[in-house]
Amino acid sequence: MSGILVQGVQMLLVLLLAPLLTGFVRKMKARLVRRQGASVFQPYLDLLRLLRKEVVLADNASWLFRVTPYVTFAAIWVAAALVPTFATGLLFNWTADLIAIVALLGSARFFLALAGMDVGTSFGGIGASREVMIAALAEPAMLLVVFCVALVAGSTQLSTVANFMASSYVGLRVSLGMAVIALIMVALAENARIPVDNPATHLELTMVHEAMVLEYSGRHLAMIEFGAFLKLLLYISLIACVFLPWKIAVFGTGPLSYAIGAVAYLVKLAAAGFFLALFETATAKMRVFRVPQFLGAALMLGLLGTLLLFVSKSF
Amino acid sequence: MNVLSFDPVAAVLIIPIGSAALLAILPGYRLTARLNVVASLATFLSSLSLFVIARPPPGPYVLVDDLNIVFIVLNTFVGFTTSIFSASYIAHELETGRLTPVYLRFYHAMYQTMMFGMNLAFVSNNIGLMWVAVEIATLTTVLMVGIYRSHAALEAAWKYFILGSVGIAFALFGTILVYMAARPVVGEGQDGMIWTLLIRHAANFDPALLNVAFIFLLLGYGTKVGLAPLHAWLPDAHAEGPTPISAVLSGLLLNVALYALLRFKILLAANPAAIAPGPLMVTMGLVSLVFAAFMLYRRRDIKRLFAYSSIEHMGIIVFAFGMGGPLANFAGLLHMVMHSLTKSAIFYAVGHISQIKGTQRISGIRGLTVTHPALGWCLVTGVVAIAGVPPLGIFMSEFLVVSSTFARQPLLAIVLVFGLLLAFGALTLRLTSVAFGEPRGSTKSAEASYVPMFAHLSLVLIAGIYLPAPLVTWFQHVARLLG
Amino acid sequence: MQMHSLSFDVSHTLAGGLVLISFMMLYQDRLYSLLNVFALHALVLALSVAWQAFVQDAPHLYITATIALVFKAIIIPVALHRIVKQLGIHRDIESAVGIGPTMLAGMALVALSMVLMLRVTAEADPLAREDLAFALSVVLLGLLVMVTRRNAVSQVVGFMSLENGLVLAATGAKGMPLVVEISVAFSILIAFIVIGIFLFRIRERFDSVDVSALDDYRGERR
Amino acid sequence: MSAVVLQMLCVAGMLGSAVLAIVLSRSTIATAIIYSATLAASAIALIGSIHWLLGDTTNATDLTLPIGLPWLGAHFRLDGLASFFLVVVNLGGTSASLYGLGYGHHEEAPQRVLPFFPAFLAGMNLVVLAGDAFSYLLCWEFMSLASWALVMAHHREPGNAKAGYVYLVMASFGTLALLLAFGLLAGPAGDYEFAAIRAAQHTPYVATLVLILMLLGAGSKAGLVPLHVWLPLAHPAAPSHVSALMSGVMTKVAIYGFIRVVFDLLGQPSWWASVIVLSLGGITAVMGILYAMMEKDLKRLLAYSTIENIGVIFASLGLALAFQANGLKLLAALAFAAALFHVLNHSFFKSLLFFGAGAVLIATGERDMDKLGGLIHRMPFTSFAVLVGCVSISALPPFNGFVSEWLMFQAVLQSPELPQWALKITVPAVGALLALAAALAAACFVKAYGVTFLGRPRSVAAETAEEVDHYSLSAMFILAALCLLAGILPGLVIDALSPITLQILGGRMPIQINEPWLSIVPIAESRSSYNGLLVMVFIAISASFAVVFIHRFASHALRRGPAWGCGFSDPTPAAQYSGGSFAQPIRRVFGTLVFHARDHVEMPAPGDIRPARLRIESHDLIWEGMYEPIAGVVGFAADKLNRLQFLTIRRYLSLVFATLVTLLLVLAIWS
Repeated sequence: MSGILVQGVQMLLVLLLAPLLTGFVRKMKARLVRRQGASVFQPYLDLLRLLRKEVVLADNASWLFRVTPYVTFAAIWVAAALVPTFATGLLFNWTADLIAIVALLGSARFFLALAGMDVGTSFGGIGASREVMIAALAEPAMLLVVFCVALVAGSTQLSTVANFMASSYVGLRVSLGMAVIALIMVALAENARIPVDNPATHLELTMVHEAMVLEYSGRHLAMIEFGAFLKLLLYISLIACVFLPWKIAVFGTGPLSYAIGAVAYLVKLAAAGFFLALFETATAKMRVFRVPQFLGAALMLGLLGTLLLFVSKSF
Repeated sequence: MNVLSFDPVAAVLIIPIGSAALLAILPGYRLTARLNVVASLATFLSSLSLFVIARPPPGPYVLVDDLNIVFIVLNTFVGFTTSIFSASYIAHELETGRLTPVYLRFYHAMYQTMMFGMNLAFVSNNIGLMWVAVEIATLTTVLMVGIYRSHAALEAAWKYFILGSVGIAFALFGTILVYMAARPVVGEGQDGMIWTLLIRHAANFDPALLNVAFIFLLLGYGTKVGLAPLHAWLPDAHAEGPTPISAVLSGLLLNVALYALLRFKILLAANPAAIAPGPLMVTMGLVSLVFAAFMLYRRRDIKRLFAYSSIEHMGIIVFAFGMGGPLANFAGLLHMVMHSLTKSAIFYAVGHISQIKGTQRISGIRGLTVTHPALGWCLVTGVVAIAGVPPLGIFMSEFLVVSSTFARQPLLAIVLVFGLLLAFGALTLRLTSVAFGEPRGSTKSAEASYVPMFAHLSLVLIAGIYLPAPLVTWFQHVARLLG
Repeated sequence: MQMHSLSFDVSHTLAGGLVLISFMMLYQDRLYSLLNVFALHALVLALSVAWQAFVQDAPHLYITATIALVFKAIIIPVALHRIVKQLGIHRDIESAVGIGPTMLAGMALVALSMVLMLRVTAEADPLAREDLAFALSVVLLGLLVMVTRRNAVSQVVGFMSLENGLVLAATGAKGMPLVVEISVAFSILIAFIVIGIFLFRIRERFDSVDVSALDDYRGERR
Repeated sequence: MSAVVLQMLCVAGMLGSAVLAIVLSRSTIATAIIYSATLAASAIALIGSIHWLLGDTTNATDLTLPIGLPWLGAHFRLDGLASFFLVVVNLGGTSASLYGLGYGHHEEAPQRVLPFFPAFLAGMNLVVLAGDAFSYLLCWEFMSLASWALVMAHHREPGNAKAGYVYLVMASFGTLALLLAFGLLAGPAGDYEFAAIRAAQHTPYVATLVLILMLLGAGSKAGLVPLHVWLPLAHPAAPSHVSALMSGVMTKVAIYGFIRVVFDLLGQPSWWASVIVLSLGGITAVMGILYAMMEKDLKRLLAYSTIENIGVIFASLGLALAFQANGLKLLAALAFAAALFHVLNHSFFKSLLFFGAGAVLIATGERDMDKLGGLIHRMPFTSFAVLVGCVSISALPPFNGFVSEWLMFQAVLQSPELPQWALKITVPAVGALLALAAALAAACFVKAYGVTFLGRPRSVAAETAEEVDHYSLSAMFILAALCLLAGILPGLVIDALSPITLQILGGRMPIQINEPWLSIVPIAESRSSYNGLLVMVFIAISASFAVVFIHRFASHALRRGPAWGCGFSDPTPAAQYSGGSFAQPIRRVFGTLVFHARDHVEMPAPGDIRPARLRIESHDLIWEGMYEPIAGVVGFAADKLNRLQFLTIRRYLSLVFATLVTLLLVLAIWS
């Protein structure tokens, strides 16, 4: 019973925290460039606004176009709910391991790209084709990171990984360092952040993700935006639970440790958000066809990390 | 022979030669064609009776043993079916005026004479007689190749004649040498040429003489088998002669020469001191196979195409017999029978096709399966069979040859497979262009005689899936006999 | 024994003579002289056959001898003379390979046949052995003439000398059956060839029925 | 009646209907009769084989017929492995027949399809059942022949003749390779029966040679790079339900051959053999999907993606070999089960997708994606089924494609267990390749589906398309349902596979049926587990939650209007992203290396009214670098030798003379 409860808390928690995180990042970016910036709760208001607006649907948009927002949202939400945030070993953690979570995000992207092509404008095409290109490079990199982690922790089960990383003294491994860098790069690409993509632009030639969802409006757009928020949260909590699982509670250790875990989690989120903002203000967006090299580097890092692990393991 | 005791051996000799004489004098196309068929049928039946009636004991001239009975029956059977085919084919030639009644008379007479020659070659127990018989068969075919008297036909016949005569000379020299080798052991005169005696005493013959003899026999009879590089006469003779003759050439005459070769191979194998005939035959077989396979690619004339494929298959067969051993010999025999049936069937189809289209040029024939489904699919089946695709008979023999060779001589098997693949590629290339695509050329309906085609192809198909046990034991026995 | 050695020497001489004459053929460069040499060839053959008939006292060989004499030594050369005249074939022989190389090749061939035949163990009687060696050389030399001479008539001559070699071998083989029949068959064969040359008006070479001209007709030339 | 007899009877039924088709060739009802006959036969065979597979598979049942090689007879044997592949074959057969009931009526020359379709099915069944080398090869080649005839069914269309020719030659090449392999296994005595071969001891030399020959033989039929060239030509050329069979089933039969010989007959492999198989598999996967990405012909794209999946299967087979060679039975079983699972899955969704392509072909007469578009409005059902297929083949949860790939990655993750260095290095690299292939597959099918079914119609044909008949639809939906079921209940499939892994490898995965909530656990739950069912349920719940929430609180207002497109409304559908433009980023990333692809832009000077042109130059390096040279060499040799046809008689005589002298010399020197 409590298991279901905790799991439910987790699902709600990610749901509630996601906009806040984005808002926090935006605020930070504004502050870093000496702007006042909108309140950290602005994303909630945006969502509500969008929900209240009417939907303008292109003439030849099909049912797929209207279903996609919900599907993508659901997929990302489920994925997010399966990543341990404040506690590991939740009731449904074992339904999907790391690979499955990546794949879930993949299916979300798949439908989004299809939706981008559905209306039949050239922007949708641009967005979709570039998105899948980026994904085609990001996924192998991600998978190699997974290998790397799994080889250290002997599992792809996030709870197990987190516990392993938290409990036993893993030590500062070169390969893990590479893995975390690679994972961050992948995360930047997947969340359409600078330098891969700019979430705040509508300048035709540069946008990828935004171009794909250009035709969406109203509640549909709200769902998609929400999905994006969730995705950001997911990746950050993923990095958190795999590479800095300090104070993360183990299932069944009671409310107190849960509370501690939650606080720790919030701290981690804040830190990550801050660094993200810092990074984004510090760097410029790169040309689309520089992205392959960027992600190629991530791929190399992942592979290198894995091979180094073999070396270290076999001695 | 008296009426009470029916002597099949005499029958298979007397019926053809008698009917040849008769056909030479009888006028009228319809009658002669029918008579031709009847005579061939009678010959075939009497050859079948060889199975039931007790065989004559090997005499000075006649021998019937397990080896040649296979050849005889095959020979007379294909002779019979070809006579049916030739009836309809020749009728068409008569209409188009390519042949006059006089030539027809000559043609039929020669046909039976040829059958006589071949049967004689098979049953003869005397190597000299065998030589004579083979030459009779050759010369008659020479005459028939030239029967159209067109420039090309005469040229082909001439080429055939000259190269054939040299072959004749070689074979004779080889035969004489064998006699010389035999004489000190077997004794002078008649006995020195009786194969059954020779084989019995072969072990004590002078090896050096035997070796030279075998070289000459290999070249002499090999010329008629069409082994490269002695093959030059074969493609033109097939292409320029009337198609029934092409069928008989590929289906039968090559076998006759092959049979002679086999006899002497056995003889040589029986002498431990002499060189092993295997390697020589293997080499010539592979050379013929690969050479013919390459030649197939540039052929423009459909009959010449299949002539070269005959060379290729003769190469395979000679290779198989050269390899020796129960499996390979079995495969060789099987391959020979299958090739005779398939190739003659193909020539039947090709004959009708070229008559309909009025050309032998491959480029002039397209989309047969559209315009003439029956003929077209027969051709497809035939070519697919000759290319060695199951479930048709030739696949079984090729399977046995390749697999047994690869276990013994991997490198040889590689070459063999290479040749097979080459030939396959060429044949199927032509097949796709001839049988499929937009139809080209005349589409007038064929008054073809399908019976022989269907008979042969269905036999090949059945053999590919199921060989009756007695036949198999028979073949195995022969294979053992071939050593 | 005395008799035997004599017979041996005579037949040996005759056979050697045949080889010698084959060599003579190799270096003839005029048609008529070639024909004459061939007539001589046939004559010597007839003699040796006759001698064999005598020593083996096999009367039927005399038939072969007469055939050789009448047909090959007289009729054929005369007929060929006629043909040469009628077809106006010009008289000198164009050879594919020069005389010198041809002679050398001839030598090599004779040597080869000797090597091969002397392997034969002696109990196959020496007569046969020697005879065979010569016969083989004659056969090979005849073939050499055929392939080195471009001229149809000289090629026929080459073929006939080859066949002479066969007859020599056949008659040398003591008690060989069917010799007569074979020689008759061959005479017929040769008659065919000669007639063929005459009919097809084959002037220069067997293949002046020009193959390359036919290729377009056959559609074989690429 | 023993199971194998039942199977053989079904095969007999198929052959019978082939003969019947020849008899009925002229009649109009032939289509209906033949396809229903094959439907019945393959359905019975399917049920039989499933029943047998789920039952006790420990004792195989044999049948020996007095045909084939006389002294051997034709052996037919039904064991676990065979029964699994029979399931695959006959499932394909059943669905294809069902589809054909509708599709067949659009055939213009049915007499060129009807006789060969049942023969083709029979051939595939027989290959799987065959129990000795001879009948195996016989049936194998029979299968090739029948499928060749089907490829040549539309022989008048340009290019199909070439397709058929290349296919036939490659098939014959494969058969000869197999023939050599069996010759080697059988030995000079020629014990062609599988039992005898299995019993015999094979030297490492023999084993290596056989493995390579099998890679050549089975690989050429399955479409391993670089032996794949015939596949994208032949598969699309056939009628679509046949394409489905060729891609979805025949390639699997080839894989069966590989498994049967390498895993079953050959015994313990040497570890480095697995390196070859692994790397070949990985390369094939990536190359195949890259080819597919560049393709604009719908059916060719599907064919190329078949190559990719074959690569995936071979990679996991290689992994199984590696574990097997090191005695890690459990892990070998895992990799092997992943391979078999993927075989099953691919047969599902590839058939489904080819059916979809066939439906599009019927509705629009087009295979070129750049002339399609917007079909989702005209053909709702087809496009839904195809969507399911695309999602499954892109390895996305909760559908079946993901499960097998997931299992395979789990196996890859176990590579540290392997002692050999080469394997330690190779396996993760191949894993990365497979991940790349999976991601590219997703991209590729976004392109395929997006360009074909979404957007605005690019041609009149696409505008006026009509939904296809019910037979075709039902066939597609059955397969779609199977895709989902296999995706959410993978445990059942894995348990069904475990007897086979036991039989072949002597190891098995843990029993899945006892796991809570039907989740699957490759090794131990602590290491990794996946539960398609729950994922499915969660997505359903949360999606419906979102929907309810929206409809509760958000506005329902909805207005249809022209597409916005940043205010730039492109007037013509031609301005949409086409297949080529969609592939452009990936072409720029990979194509320059793999295809030497170049974009040539000719931009007229200002004031010049000529249109600007973009020309894409791309090369098939394998074809140009490997096959064209071979053809060139053969042609050259043929030309050179062909001169021998035109010599004078004197020269021919000199040939004879030369031969004589040579032989005499040989004699003189030799003896």
